[in-house]
Amino acid sequence: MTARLRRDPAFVLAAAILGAWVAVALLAPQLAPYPSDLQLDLTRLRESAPSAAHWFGTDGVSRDVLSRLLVGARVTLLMGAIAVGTSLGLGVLWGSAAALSPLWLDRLLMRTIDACLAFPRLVLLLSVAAAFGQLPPIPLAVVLGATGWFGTARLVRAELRALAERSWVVAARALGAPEPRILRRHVLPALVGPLAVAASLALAAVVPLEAGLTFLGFGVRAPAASWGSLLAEAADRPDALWWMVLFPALALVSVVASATVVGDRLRRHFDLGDRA
Amino acid sequence: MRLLALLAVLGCASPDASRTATLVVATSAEPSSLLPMFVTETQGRAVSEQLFDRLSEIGPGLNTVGDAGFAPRLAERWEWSADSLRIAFHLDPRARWHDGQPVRAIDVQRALQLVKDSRTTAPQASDFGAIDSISVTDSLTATAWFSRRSPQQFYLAGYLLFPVPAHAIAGIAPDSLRTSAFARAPIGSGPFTLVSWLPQDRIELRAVADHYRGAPTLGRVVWQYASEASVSVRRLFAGEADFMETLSPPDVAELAKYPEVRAVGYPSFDYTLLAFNARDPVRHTQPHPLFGDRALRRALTMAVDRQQLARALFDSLGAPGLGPFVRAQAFADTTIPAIPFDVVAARATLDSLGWRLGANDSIRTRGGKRLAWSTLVPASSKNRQKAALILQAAFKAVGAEMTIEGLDFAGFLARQDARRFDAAIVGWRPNAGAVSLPQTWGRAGLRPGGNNLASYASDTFDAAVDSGVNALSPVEQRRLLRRAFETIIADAPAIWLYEPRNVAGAHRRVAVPALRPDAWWADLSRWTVAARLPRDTVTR
Amino acid sequence: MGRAAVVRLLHALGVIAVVVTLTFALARLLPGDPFASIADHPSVDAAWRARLRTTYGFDEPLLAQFVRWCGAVLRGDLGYSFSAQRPVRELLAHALPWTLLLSSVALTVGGVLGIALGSGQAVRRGGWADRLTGSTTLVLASIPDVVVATAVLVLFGQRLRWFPIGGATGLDGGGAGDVARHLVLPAATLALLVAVTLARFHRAAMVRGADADYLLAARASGLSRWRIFWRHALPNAIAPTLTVIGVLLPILLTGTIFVEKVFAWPGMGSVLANAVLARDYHVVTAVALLSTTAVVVASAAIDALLAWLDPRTRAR
Amino acid sequence: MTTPFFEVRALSVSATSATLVAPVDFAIAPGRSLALVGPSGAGKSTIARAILDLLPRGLTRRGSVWLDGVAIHDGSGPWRARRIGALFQDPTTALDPLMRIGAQIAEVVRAGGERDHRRAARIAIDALAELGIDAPDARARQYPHELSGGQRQRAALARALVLRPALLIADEPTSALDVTTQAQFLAALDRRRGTDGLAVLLVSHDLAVVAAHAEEVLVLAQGAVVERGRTTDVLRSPQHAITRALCALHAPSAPRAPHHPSDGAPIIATQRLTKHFPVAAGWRTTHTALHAVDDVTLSVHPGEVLAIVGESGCGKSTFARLLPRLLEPTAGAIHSGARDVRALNGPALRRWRASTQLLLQESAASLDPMRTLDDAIREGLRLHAADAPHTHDARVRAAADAVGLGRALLDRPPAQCSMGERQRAALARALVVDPDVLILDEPTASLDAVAADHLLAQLAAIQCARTLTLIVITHDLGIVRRLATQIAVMYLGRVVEHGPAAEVLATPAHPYTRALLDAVPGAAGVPIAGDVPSPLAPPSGCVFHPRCTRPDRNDDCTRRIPPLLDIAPARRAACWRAAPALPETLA
Repeated sequence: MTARLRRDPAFVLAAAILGAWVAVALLAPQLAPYPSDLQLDLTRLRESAPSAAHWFGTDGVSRDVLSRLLVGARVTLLMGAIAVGTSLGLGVLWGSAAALSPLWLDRLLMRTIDACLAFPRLVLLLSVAAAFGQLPPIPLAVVLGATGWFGTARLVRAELRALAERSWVVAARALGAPEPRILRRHVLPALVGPLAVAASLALAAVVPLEAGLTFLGFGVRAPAASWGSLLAEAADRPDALWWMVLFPALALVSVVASATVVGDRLRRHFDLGDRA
Repeated sequence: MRLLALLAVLGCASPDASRTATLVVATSAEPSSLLPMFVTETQGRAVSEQLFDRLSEIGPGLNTVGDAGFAPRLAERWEWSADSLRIAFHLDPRARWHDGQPVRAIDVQRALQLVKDSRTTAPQASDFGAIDSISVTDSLTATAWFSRRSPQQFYLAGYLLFPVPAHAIAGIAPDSLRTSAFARAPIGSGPFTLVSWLPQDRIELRAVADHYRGAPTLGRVVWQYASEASVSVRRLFAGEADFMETLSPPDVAELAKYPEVRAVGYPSFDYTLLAFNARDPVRHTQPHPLFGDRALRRALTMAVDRQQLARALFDSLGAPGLGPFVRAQAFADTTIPAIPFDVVAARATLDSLGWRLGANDSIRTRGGKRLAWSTLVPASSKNRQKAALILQAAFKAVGAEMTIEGLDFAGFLARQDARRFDAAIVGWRPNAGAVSLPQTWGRAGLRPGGNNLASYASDTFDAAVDSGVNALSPVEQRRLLRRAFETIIADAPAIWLYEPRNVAGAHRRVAVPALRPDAWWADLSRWTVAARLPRDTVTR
Repeated sequence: MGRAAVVRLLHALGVIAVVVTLTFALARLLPGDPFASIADHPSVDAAWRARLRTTYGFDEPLLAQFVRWCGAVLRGDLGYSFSAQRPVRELLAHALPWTLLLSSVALTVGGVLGIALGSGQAVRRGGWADRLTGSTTLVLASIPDVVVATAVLVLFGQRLRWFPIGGATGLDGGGAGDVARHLVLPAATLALLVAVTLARFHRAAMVRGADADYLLAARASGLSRWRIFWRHALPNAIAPTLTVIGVLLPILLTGTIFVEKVFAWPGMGSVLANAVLARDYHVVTAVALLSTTAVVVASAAIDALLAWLDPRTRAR
Repeated sequence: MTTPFFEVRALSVSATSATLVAPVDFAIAPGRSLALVGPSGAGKSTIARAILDLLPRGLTRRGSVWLDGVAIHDGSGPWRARRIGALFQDPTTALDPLMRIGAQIAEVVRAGGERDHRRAARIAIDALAELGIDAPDARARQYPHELSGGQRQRAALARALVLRPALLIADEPTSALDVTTQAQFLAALDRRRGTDGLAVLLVSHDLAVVAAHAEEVLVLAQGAVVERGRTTDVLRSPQHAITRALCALHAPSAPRAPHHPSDGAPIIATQRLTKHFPVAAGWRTTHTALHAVDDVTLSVHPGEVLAIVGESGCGKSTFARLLPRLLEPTAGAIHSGARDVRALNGPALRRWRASTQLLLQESAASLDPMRTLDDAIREGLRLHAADAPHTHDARVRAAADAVGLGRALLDRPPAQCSMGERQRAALARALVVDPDVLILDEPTASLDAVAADHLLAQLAAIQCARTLTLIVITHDLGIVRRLATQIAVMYLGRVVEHGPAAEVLATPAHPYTRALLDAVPGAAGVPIAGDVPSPLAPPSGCVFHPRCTRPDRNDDCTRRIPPLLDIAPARRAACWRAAPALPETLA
């Protein structure tokens, strides 16, 4: 089952990139050549282009971009993980509540989801972010997750409804298994696949969103650095400060693209069609 | 090819060629209104003051005391009563509203009535308390009656008050004036008249050919808006815009690559400070647990190398702040001693205050409390964000932890108004005169809704400022205010961070005269442009 | 059929009502008020800001404001925008056509491009062209919009000067050619973003359908490759792609925020961004009302289109 | 004949690493039919697609294909559809669902060179008419989903034959069809062989079909020909083990007689059991009902094997799910002995389900893909067995042995097992809890002939050994013959005939039962026309009357619903004409 995935070079490469970034995030303080928030020399090292001493250049207050990128991997990936976790958690709760509810409640819950899906996410996000002022990374990640779970809820409900009619679930019922046991043993494990897909795609969505939010002024609180905040620092002057845009963008693209590939391949693997 | 055309353009900027020209001003904020009485921000003033003329214009020295240096505008002359409680303004009989009606005394009277009417919600209403009323002596003579003598009497009536076309707004109730269609498409008396205002896009003004002060030398002025400042800069660099009011230091550096564009420096009226809240952010009657302490504020001030901060942010285009004033103000005094940058002394003071550094700590503590606070910064300002980072590092070096709380502007203002902050990096733009000093730093500004953000309270300062504001000669004012400034700088209710030198960007085809620090646009109608671009096709 | 349509309409109205109520509540929970933008500088008197709030009824209880606002909306009055200094309706009347122009051009170009790319990839699947296109679209779809838009602007606007920087019209009023010149960069950027997303979905849909028996039968019937592609493969794979377009719509309406901001396009995205930052409640709520309505209408239209395309779901 | 009209020489198919089909040679003469048979995976379809040059990506063919003495190399030549027509297995997917039937045929006509649109459309309609499709004009304007399976497959055939090719390659053309439509379809195909001299290459796993419709046969196993010859010879004396297994399934066997007299208390009895599904409809008429099961009164006695027979859509599977109450009946009663099954709930209901095991139609898919076979079989024990868990190992192994499931397979997930193995695991899972009744819904539907044969043998053995009561739901009369002691024939939700297997098969009382028997390949009868009507709007009176061929049918049949009445000892039928001793009171 997983052997097929293991033989898929694109999946392996993408998973390896994600794995490598996780390793980088864990080891960031050891790997970073300078302390990430050290202002090296405010008079001489501001916005200097890549050099032997600073491979990725320095930023506006003379911090080493490479070090910030490496340490930023922590914030970005942790935020990604928390946001994805939040959105999956809420999505599973809401979706399964809808799937298991009587029809009228199910309808009510799903209409709410429709409304939320029709709602521009960015407005929601901006409003919430503005309401709380500048949030530390973890609550910000929770907010990111909390505005992005509607699709997951829909997926979970659809999957649960479909699973309820799957023949192995009917077979378990025919065997005389009680419903809670069927849910626990036969239904929930089968949600793992769709959720893995939803998780990778949510990660792919959330990481650039954080960048966009930072761009609009609601991102990670200084001096912490996420890739999004690094990118936003110079996003309006990509020509003059190319190193402050290029490297964080590459890092971001590598993670987002990998997460997308992993999600796509898992989707194909679990045969979800265009449901997720 | 382009370069040749450019060379041809240079040097032949004659007023006549200029009359067909279009000057494009790139900017990032639309006016909040086109009626001067509602405008608070420079971008809005730049436009509305082309549409509306004042009674008189301030002189290049920006002196606000008496009427020295003021030049006639709508009022061709004025005379003081013997007791100085009345000024009669004689209007220029040639002055016309854009609809052709003459400007009359009733227009001046109506302007004051509206500004003072609280239903109009004009921001400066309270400033006009000193003017009792304006009476119409004859159709071309308006007399302002003052309740008391003050050095700024003339400045108030002759400069801050803009006559309005009474006939055009007769049907508009004061409380709907702000939201009326007239506020978006007003009839003014200035050298330019409004052609169109496309929201989020541009405002187009056209020269009034038969203006009483003579036709402007520009055919048309267009303000082009882009909420992203970088778009405005790119427009300037690409030659699509002719002028931009302020460039950031990196943009000034970048500008060297574009031969058609040059930098134009001029003094600034802005200064930026780190305000320490002397009161507790929650219980306003209590002193702030940290910043209620003058010695601590002084110690923290000593930890900051403002010279380096200004250089890091602006290179040569900015200077460290001096105090609650800018160098361009008439009463500015650059010789007042500042609290020196001295990390050793800062550490020693903190030690002596009981804020101790444990063996393995990086942050000082006293009685179990960490020397830590949060500082509000508007996230939209890159300079202030950067300054916050540098301050953060400086405080860390002496064992204090400053966290940065970036907020969008509306959120920032809300917190600032409610005084819900420990410290805040605030940008300030004082009036040319000293009138607002008691409001911003004196006890008068402590009331809710007042502007004394730091809740600074000092009897010495109040007394000195009060007499300084009311001094009737510039020399006396300067002397009295020096005492006030010495007091406040020593009390360190804020760290006066920096005062940028403004750098405007202009296309080389534009002949830019010396720009006034408080209003770069003051002489806009006299600018000339070598008209050679497709947009310079204004016909009269 | 009739009943389904009525149910659908009620459902849509419900969605809109929920969204608008939520938006109103959400907008009011933010700190700050619509006068922040008027009082642009902090040195402006705070007491005066308080006076403004009272004068324009922003210190009333939330519920009273909501009721007043709803009543006004029903009369067709969307309120007054203090950040744009004009009635909201007038503001939207200026902005909406530009957004419709931008997003419809982007959607059309991006849709056609995306479907063409995805189809091309599916036809040549496994080949180098497929892989190259696949990785390019993947990378492009992974870059934040802001970066793509800024790069396009800097390269084609500032450096090469092929197209004007920002705005929707030139100084002398425009004409179609002038608008077109201004439209190229933002529309191309947005179209690119649409195309890369669609291409990936469309390729997947085409590949999933590639083994269908009717395609095999069509080949066995001696039909030409083009005919099989146009008449059989494409129509059968288009439904999921259209569904994706439906999902993209709300994203497109607000996703234009970044593109509009970067290109100073005077449309709804800019209005929305400014309004949220300026706490201009009436504008935020009106934009939400409008975009939700648009999304609801558009998804109904897409459902209808899907039903029309597929005789199995077509009404009898 | 020195050069046959169609010949395949040393045709082989290989993937990058393996050979899928070893070189094969055969020829077909005009008007003749050659069949490729074999278990699934034998390479039958691969050969068919190799001839058409429609192999999936990654497969390459070698050897040559000759048509009229000319070698055809690839699909670029104009021979497809004009000289060789093709028909694929599944009628639900063989036609483009988005295009009208007529247009799909007409586009082939135009690809064949016809320029005039209207003439092409005319030709398409003629092609439909030629295959005996009634109202061809109307059909041509319809979409595939509006047609029944049989009509669709005939429309697909019309499309394949519209350019009058000399050879038709038909890949399992009837395996998805019901017996009566299969018979209609094959009859139409045979007519074209006779009239046009059409040569047919028939790919099938069904020897009964092959026996009746092909003169020659090639038996394939694992990509190689293992036996070939005239069909009659091969079937009479099969040489290869595979051939023998294939033959066994359809070897005529005598129906089984009841083991036990059926006079004791029935183990399951239903009274007027009814299940309607609500279907949302128009604006005013809020709901109409789909009559899945209508008024079914049946009883099964211990040790009996009841076969429930009927075409798809007749309500068999719904009935099967009603018994263990996986679906709630709309009306009627279910009793087991004195127990009222409909009153059960909670643990009692779950025990009832355990004792009445249902093996689902897609039972190969009824294993949780995340769990091993061992886990699946053990689940019933965890739920119901009173004995200690350590004894479960032995019971699981015993159940696996009983169904012939290798113990090595127990630790695998279903994805690593063949269909037959999964089917047996599902059977073991049902048997391990020692049920009284085992309900099998189309037990061989997803299996190839060899695996099906294997499973049926095992089932028969288990049934005898345990005196299990079986209810077998099937449309395949071959299975009925091998297993059933009793038969119930269902049509449109109703039981139309019920009785001992031997008697029903020998002397069918209901015209529908007769039609089913006539539709068996090789049977002499004429297939009945038409399709099963929609259960949303069943015909008035006797639901079968629109298709009934009895010469003595009358107005009663169209007006009044015939009850299921005794027509002989232990035999009942629901036909006004079949009831010899109709009581006056009911008339």
